Amino acid sequence: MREPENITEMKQILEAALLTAGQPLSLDDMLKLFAGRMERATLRMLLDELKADWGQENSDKTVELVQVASGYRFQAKPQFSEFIARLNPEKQPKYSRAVMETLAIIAYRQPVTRGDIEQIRGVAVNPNVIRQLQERDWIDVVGQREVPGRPSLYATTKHFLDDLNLRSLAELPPYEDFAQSEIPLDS
Amino acid sequence: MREPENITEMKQILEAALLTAGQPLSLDDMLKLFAGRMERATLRMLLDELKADWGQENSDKTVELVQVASGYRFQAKPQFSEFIARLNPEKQPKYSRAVMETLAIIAYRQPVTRGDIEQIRGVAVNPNVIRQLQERDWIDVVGQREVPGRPSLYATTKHFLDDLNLRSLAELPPYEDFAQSEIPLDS
Amino acid sequence: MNTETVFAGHSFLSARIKGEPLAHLPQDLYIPPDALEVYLEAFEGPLDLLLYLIRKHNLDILDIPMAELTTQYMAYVEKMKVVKLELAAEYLLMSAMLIEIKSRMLLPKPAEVAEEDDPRAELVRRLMEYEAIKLAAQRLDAMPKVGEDIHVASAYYQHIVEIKPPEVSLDDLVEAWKNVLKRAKLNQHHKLGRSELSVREHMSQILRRLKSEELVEFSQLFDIVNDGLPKLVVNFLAVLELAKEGLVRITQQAAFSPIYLQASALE
Repeated sequence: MREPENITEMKQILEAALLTAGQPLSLDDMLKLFAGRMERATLRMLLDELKADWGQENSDKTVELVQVASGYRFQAKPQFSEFIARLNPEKQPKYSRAVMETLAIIAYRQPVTRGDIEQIRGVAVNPNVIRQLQERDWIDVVGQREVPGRPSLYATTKHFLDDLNLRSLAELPPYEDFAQSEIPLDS
Repeated sequence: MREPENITEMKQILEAALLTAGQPLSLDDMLKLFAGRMERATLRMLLDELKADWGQENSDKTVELVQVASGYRFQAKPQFSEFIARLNPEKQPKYSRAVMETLAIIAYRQPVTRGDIEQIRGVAVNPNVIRQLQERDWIDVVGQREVPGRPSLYATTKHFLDDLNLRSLAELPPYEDFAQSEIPLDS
Repeated sequence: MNTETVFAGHSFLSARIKGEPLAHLPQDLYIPPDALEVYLEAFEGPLDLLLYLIRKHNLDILDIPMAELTTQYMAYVEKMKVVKLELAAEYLLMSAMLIEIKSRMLLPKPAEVAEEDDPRAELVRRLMEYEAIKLAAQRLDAMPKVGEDIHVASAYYQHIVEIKPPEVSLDDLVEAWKNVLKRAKLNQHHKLGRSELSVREHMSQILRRLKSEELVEFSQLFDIVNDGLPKLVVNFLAVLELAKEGLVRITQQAAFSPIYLQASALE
């Protein structure tokens, strides 16, 4: 097998390997590139040169060579990260079943108290569930029921309708029969 | 969010994104970098510039920008491949002749059914052969032939072209190259 | 016709298979059952074997002792009944094809028969097609590939996470509601139509208004000029429902004097 002829070619091999590795390369990894025909000291010197060539101060370079715990890697300079992140928008988390069902109950049965929700779902409602929906500005308290404890009455907000692209609750699909025609009521 | 201020910055964002992608980026992917604030024509121009900046003729560059079926990617110049390969001594297992011949038939005759492949090879196709190619994402089912049993029609994928460094099927080695001398009929 | 003459002087496959030189040369399309594995590694099938014999040994595809071959094949199939019968079938099919070609060749030919009518033409076409595919496969195998010889740049970048709230579609919501009903077995009690949903929406609106205004005059709840009749009706139903559920108090000081609504809670 061919071996690099000079130090310039060695440095290029090193650079190409680091740019394509997809993970940090340790000194031992990098020595493998040269089939054991390189001294660690030489390798370190070349890495220092590469660091300088691609350093933060070279404004025309878009990646830089950095040393991390497990070795060396090229990484995009920080100012580009936010743009690159647009290629892979984080997958959005999903609401738990409890949150979705609570929201559905409030949407279909409003105004309801926490007690109503608990009765329908058959389980206690974690205050955190209500809080998540309030923070999203999808539900709010529209009054209290006049019973002992005066529990809050929850209803959905205009913002909820906007986010679900509805003009009014009447546009929510009637759950029991989507095919059944109904007399449309303007609201 | 901050947006790039000038064309130089845009080009740098593009370069950083391509150097970090690890796979080809399509034009649509790259437009996402700029949140829709870039014309396709401008993007193409910047890509041409990057191609020239990083081209094979620039001997100080160790990676080059190439176009493959699903987009653009930076890859190590061929002269460094053998060295980089030393980092991962466990090579991918070679495919059997049955797999490669099946792949060749699909590549050159697509879309084809399993029956077509068996007709050309003169032997039954082991389902495992098809599965290996599907798992590599080199082939997939593109439809069914309208004959009894409605057998699946197989074709090669963009990923196959990407992996072989090709932009389109037209870049495959021409089939005529494989036509050998006539088999004489005189007995 | 003797195969011995055809193969005289050739040593089969100068390359070794599984480290062993191949002792016997495939003189025809018969595979000795005990050597099956070796042959299967060497050849991809009868077409491949035939192609080898033709290209490497200048075998005339018809210069094969058909009667002997057939006998061999029958013995082979007998032995292979238990295992790999489908492999025997492929070779058997090939020999049947050769026999058919040969028998047609032996028939007296009309003088004017054209070259294209040669019964061997179809087999030759298949052989050449297979040969081309075989070479194409070798070529594809030799091409540089990502993961083997091509290394794609994949530098690291700082992953910035933009926290976005979960997305909820109308379908998600309806699905959740159906689940609730399934579990609560409320189907009989809560068949909601659009009209009832409108009523419940107006109930919320009225309550929301009572929260900020404390006391609202009944007639102010209705925009006689702008609201259509259906909306006025729904609004009225909402007031009745609120009263029924004890969520509002409706008061009137004297007959024909203004009617006021206030939230029950705000005494």
